[in-house]
Amino acid sequence: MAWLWLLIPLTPLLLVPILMRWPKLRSVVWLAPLPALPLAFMRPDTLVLPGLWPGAQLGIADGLSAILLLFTAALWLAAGLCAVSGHAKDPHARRFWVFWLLSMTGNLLLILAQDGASFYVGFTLMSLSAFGLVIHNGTTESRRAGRLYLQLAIVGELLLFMGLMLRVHEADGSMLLTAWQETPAGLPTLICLLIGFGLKAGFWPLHVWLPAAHPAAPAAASAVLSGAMIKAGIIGLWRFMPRGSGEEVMSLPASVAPWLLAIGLISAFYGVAVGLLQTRDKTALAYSSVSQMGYLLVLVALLLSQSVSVEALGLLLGFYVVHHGLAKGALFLGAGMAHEYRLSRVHWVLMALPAVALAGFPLTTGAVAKSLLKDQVGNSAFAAWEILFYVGSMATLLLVSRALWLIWRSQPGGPPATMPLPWKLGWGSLCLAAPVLPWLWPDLRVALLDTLSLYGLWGLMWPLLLGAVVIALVVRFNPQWHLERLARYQPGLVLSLRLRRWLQTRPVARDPMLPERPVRMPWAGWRNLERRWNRLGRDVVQVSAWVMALGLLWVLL
Amino acid sequence: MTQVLFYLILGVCLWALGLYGLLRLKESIRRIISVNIMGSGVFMVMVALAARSEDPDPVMHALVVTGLVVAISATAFALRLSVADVQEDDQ
Amino acid sequence: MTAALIALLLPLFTALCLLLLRSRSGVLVIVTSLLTLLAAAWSLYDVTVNGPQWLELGDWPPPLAIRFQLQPITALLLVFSAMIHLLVAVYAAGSQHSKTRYTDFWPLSCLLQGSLNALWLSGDLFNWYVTLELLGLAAVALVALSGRKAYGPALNYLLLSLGASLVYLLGVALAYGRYGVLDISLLGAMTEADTTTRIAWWLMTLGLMLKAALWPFHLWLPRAHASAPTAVSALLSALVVKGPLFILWRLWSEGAPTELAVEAGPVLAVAGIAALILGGWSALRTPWLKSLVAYSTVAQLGYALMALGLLMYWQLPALDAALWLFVLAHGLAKASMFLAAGELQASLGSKRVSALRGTTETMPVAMFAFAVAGGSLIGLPPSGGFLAKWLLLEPMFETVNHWPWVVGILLGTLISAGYVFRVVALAFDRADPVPPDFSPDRFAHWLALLPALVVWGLALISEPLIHWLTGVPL
Amino acid sequence: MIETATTWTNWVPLAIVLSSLLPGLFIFTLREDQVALRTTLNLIGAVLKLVLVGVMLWGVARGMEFRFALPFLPNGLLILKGDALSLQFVTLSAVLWLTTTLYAIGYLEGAPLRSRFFGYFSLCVSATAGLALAGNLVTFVLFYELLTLATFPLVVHRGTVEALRAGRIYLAYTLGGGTLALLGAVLLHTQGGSPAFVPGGYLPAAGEDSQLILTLAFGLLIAGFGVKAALFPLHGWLPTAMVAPAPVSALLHAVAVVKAGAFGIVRVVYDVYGVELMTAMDLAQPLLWLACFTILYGSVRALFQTDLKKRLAFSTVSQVSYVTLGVALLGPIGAVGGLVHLVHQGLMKVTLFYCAGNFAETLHIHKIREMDGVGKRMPLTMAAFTVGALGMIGVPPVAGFISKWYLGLGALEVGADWVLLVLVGSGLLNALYFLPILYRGWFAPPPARWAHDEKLGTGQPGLGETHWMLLWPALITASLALLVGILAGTDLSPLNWAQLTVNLEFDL
Amino acid sequence: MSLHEWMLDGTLGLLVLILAVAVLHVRSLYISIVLFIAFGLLLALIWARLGAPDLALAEAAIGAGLTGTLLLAAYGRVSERRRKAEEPLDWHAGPALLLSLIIAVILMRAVWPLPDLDSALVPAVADQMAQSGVGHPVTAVLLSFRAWDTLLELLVLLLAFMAVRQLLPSLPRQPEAWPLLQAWSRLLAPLSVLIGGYLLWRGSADPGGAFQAGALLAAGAILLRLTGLLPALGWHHFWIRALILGGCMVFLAIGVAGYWLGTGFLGYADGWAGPLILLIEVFATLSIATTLTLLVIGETREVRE
Repeated sequence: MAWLWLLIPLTPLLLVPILMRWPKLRSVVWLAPLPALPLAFMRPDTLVLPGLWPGAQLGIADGLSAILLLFTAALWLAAGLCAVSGHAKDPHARRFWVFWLLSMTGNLLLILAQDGASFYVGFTLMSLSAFGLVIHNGTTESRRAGRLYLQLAIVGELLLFMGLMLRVHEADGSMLLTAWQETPAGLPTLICLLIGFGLKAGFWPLHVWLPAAHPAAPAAASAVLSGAMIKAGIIGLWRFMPRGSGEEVMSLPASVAPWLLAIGLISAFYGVAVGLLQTRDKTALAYSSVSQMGYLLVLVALLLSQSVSVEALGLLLGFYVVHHGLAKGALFLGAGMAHEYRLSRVHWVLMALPAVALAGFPLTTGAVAKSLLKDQVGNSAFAAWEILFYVGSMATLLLVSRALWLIWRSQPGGPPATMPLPWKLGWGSLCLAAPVLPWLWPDLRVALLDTLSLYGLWGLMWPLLLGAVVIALVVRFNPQWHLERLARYQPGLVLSLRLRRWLQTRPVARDPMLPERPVRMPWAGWRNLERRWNRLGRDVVQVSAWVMALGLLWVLL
Repeated sequence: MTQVLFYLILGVCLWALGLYGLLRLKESIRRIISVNIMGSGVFMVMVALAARSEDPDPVMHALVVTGLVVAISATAFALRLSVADVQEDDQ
Repeated sequence: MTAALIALLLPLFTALCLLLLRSRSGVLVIVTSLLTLLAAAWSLYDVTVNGPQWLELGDWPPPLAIRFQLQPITALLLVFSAMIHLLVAVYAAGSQHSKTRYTDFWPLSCLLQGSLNALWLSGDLFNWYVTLELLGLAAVALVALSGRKAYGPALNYLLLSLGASLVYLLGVALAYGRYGVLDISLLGAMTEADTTTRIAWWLMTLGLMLKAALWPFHLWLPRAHASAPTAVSALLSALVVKGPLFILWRLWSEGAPTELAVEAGPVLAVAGIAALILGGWSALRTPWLKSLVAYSTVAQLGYALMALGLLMYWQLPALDAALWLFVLAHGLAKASMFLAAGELQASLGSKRVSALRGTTETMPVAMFAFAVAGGSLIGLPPSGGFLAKWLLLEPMFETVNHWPWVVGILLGTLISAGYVFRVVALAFDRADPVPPDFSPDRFAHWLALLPALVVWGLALISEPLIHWLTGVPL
Repeated sequence: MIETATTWTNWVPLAIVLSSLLPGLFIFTLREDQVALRTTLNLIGAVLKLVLVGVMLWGVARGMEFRFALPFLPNGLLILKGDALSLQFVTLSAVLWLTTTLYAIGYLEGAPLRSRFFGYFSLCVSATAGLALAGNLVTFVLFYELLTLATFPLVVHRGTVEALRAGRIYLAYTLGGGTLALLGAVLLHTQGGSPAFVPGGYLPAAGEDSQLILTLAFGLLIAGFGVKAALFPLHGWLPTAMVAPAPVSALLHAVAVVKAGAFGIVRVVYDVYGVELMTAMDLAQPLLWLACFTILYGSVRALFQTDLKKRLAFSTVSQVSYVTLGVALLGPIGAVGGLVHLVHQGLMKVTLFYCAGNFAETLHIHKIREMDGVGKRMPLTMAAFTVGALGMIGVPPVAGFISKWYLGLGALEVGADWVLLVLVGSGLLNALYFLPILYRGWFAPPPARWAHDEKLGTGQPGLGETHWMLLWPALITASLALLVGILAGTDLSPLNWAQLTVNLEFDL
Repeated sequence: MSLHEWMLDGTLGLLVLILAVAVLHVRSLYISIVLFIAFGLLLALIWARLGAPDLALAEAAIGAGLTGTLLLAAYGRVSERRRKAEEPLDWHAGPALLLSLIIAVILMRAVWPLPDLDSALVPAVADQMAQSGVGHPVTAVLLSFRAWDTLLELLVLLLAFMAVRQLLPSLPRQPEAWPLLQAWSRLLAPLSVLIGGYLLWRGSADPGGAFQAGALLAAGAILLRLTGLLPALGWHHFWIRALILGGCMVFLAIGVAGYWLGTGFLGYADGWAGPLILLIEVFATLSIATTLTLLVIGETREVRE
């Protein structure tokens, strides 16, 4: 039964040629991730494929992978539903769906991968085909964002490749991730993996492409980009990093952990700070993703510090990824919808749910994730930093409310229009997931009940209240700080443009039309010399006689 | 300084003179003459060698006779060739 | 030995009969050269079976009489010259463009072959002088066949050949004066290195170098071979030039004392390298097709001179095989190249190399023959030239300090590749293919291709041939 | 003399060489208008060779001995032997010859001088097959020179001034190289004759006097083969030879000539010197540095080319040095990487050249800036080009990734970590010069109307976008490159075969 | 050596040298040819002085006589313009002189030790003279010991003639029949035939022989032809061809017969040596005479078929 796993990556892959042949099938394409759902529950044993690249193994080994598979499939399904209606009349729809399906294959494959090579194949397929989604609109802004994305993606790929090589070498040839998790890693490996996956995850120093790419992509694409794809970076870090098996603490990763924690926190706060300055709703949401990825990086830092039990941390990672993915997906879809239709009041309530969940409102997935995160940090080596997480959730609340405001502002005028059914279904399910999911998911429900304790509730509420007070002040006084100009400066784009210009203008190949510069005949001089030499040898007899005489002289002396 | 040595030296001088002629002469008939002088130089050396024993060495004499005939035939051919080469095409 | 004698006398006898009957038909000559080839082949078989043989003419005791020596290499050379002569005779009879139709080409070429065979067989210094004269005169007469434009070069060739013979004769006189014996093998036993011997040997060497157009004395060859008719220039380049080389080899390997040989070796080897490079350079630069092929002869003789020089310098008999394999391969390749060049020149009506543009389309077979022959001259595997070069290279690698000779050969190969591919590359140019004046002569083209294929076919019998050459005691 | 026990296996290697030589020679005599006969001859030759190679593959797997020997030089036989290493190369050349013949027939439809072209084409392939099956150094050098002769007329086929100039440059380089290789072979021949190639290398341990000679011979051989393997100082001829028609540059620069040089280096390092002697005399280090420098140099030069085929040529210069790199690492995994890249690079590069040829032939596209929106007009060709380009960059799952993977591991295994940087750097450079092409092809807006549209096929995008004989070879080789990458683990894949060869070499 | 011998040799040597230098350096071509003829005669004297009577005869007849005639004939055909050639020798006199002097000195050094050596061949000839079948040693060497050289030499002569025949026929200007010349030729012709026959006959015992006799006969024939008393000797006449080729044919035939009979190639059966040599000598003389005549007086226009 193990070959069933092949169904997951193959269905979208096989749909691509089918779609090319019969474009009318576009309406059914959103069902591509469906086989992933039942298989996540059935969990047949892992499939070993010796035929593929050496050491290829597909399958779900642990709970976390199951959660991730379920969540990704669900998100792709919902976003696919919205994309079907969004791109019904799009002239380049076929090209969109081809890249959509390819990146979906990549995403699902990397989750299933149990060995480094398959993971890398899935990862590359996803990141390269995502480029197609980013520049789908064809505007100059999306082309520039796409170019920056691609350049950084390629650099990420290659660094990841180097990291993989080093990792395989350290694990002396075995390709299985489980084996990698036991063997310690050298500093270069860590650096390569961190930067390689970081460029995909998009936390603070490596986030440059994210605020440019997500707004440029179509709504459904940016939902999936923000929701599922950037998580791949974190998943990668989680599976590749060595984790101490409890008794002996690996020196090197432990020393790196504090640095990671610092970067995570900086990324969290930087994301919020710059996000608040944005004037476009999607960019603000993108920065919110940057800050959330900061928190996920904190998780990875905890993993490396080996001061916390791995299972608990795994569960927390699962919750957090699901929570952020669904919420951010819903917000992006909502923003996309807001640009087309005027939302009715019910829609705004639905829109508020994921926003609130993000901020960590009680009784939502956000609450669970935030509180669990604070507990883990509490009883890990970095207990001192716990206070910052509270401030963090307050900041997130500010950013989310600004984003909501921006979305509201960007709505077109006129009466609230009715939304097409698939859009309503997909978006609605995502929004409702925030409050409903804990009740459907047993582990989540247990965690939620823990947060309901008095101390837990207070822990959640005081940052939100503080945040609400700040929002009230801002609405009241409406200060005009004119900091928009600061936001527009995007270092990444400038650099990428300069590289492109250097590349294309450098080779000023000599245009054949240009007149060849008159080459002075260098060998004219030689030609005369040669003519004189030939004239010398014209009288054969005399010259030979001379040569004979000279020969006699030289030889006989 | 016996008679044989004297003629040997004379033969060598004639040979060298013939070579000198080849170095300097431009006109073909004169070159043929200088080649003949060179030939006679060599023949003098051979005849002088033949005269070393009291009754002269017949082999050397036979060789010189052969040499002479070869010389005359080559000269005849060379002269006719040089004449044909420079002859205006009056035919 | 009788077979060798037949091979010697048959061409002479045919020449006399042709003159007596005043007949100009080529068939008789082709038949007799076929018979000569068979006789030579039989003598080759005879000598390989029961070893070298000697024949005193007139049964007089050794020091007095002229002695004919039949060594395996001599037999091989007999076969080689018979083969080339047969090929050229068939070409002269068959080809439309051959300018030798209304002349005494037939008796003259038979005399040439007869004198060459006399040269291979004899071992007497003065007899060599007479055969050289005979060879020289026949060659000049043949060159003069192609009318007025050839008289100038022919005269120069004749004068120089006479001068060289006299220099050689002086050397012989001195040698005879010093040792009193004319036979080379007897001389070999008696010579010791004193001034007279040294001067005598060098006089003979310089004379022979001029007659064999070896590097410093090569100036007469390009003009003579370029102006001669095609069949004649093929004969001259392949055979006549090799006669004096054979005498040079016998002189130094048999006659000269070892100290003299060792002292003279490097001089000849350096002259060889200079021939390779400067001859090749002139071949690269000359605008005329036939003089290109002639200069290539001068260059390729550089290999032989080098082999001879090193043979003397290192006293290494193994190099004989390289020398004679080279002579064989060069002879065949040069005959084919000259015939092809002659045909190309006659069909295109112009003497220049630049007229060959696009000949791979107009005359593919002739161009192919030229290229294949060129391949063997360069020494591309598996041609005969390659085998010779391989045998030449092998002893050079005994110790590392022989590297200058290796560099010489490397330069030689590159330059020869240069001037061969200069023509071949031009042939592929399709800018404006020059249509030949009249339909090219198919038979002559295929005939030109034959020796080139034979020289490349040497590879098939290469191992027995090399064993036979190296294994053979001189 | 020829070995007495002449079973059928002795004649198979010769049959492989003759299977393309005889049709070739016969094609020379055909007139221009005998198209059907010429095409059938070509295809029969190609298929026959493929069948024979298949038989040999099957035989070698069963452990049978394929050896044909002919006496040539004193203790230097002409040997044609089918061992694991040679089979890899001969299979590659057989497969790609079939596709390239198909391609050439389509490409040269109606062109003049086709008999001459296909004649020399078959000679060139038989020389490559001979070179692949060569059993000792003498035979190898012999076929190495014949390859030069056979390929020269192909390079100058068009007969224009540039073609001749390129031909002359090509000759200057390759003949020089051939002579150097010959000198090296003679030098080794004097050391102990030219016995057959032996996996561990047949040279005796280096005494102190023969140390210098062996190093000198190694230098000569590597310089000789380096010319065709386009190592740095000797690569000049490759870009200029791009003026040749597309099938020629496809076959030459992807399969026959370039691989001959790389294969030569592999033979010299493994089967002549052997790994122990190489490490003992520390010969591999300079070769490693040269290969790495060539990889980077080739990619940088490719960056600045505006002509499509020139860029591909420089990319070939850098890609072939991967093989040399793999071999110079002297580690088993590096060796596997090098050998498998020999096949992978062939498949990918041939695809790229086919596509470049299609663009040139159908839309007269020669410059990269003319490629805007080609994906719209010729999607399948562009797809094949993309597969090839991604493979070159090393993006999984195309074949290039597998070889880069093993090269990386091999470098680490031997402790040459800086080589990993070179691999990554070259991957980056490849991306820098291939991705703009892909970007222009797929995403740039196409011109309103194509300046020259030959409408070879039906003229409509899809299967009819160009002549079927031009399209199908490109698709076949692209899918092969993909399959070889994806199904690398199966036992028929070149990777497995390379592993088998390396096990023999390092007797693991 | 006694004083008077020194006087004779010294003068002869000096004279020869001066003549040779004069031949090369004199301006006009005609004078240089005449001086060259004188040089030839002096040489004949020197050969006689060195005890080589055969050579003296041959030198006089062939060296001086025929070569002189050939040179004058060539001079006759050379156009006016070329006769008064400007400076015959070109500029680089100095280095050429120096070079040839040095070479002469080197060769003298080589020749220096030779006089007191002797040759192994002289005694060999002496004890073989008995079987040679001829009295005079030079003729014995020429026709029996080294017969192969002589045969080749005849071939050289024949070849030269054939080569000359190939060139464009040069039209001799018809000499006006000068009566005194006619009288002289009528007187001299029989004389030359007589002396030639005598030389031929004596050749076997004393100095003389085929070549000298042939040269004399040729001289006589040329004289008769020039004065118009002999008809044009065209190559198309069979007897002319037979005469010219006879020498070589007979020699070759006898050689082959010798080999066939078992006495070795060009070896004569012991009893038959004398007459056979005489037979060869007769044919050789006739062939040499005709060849030399035709070489000198050239051919009338011969129809090229």
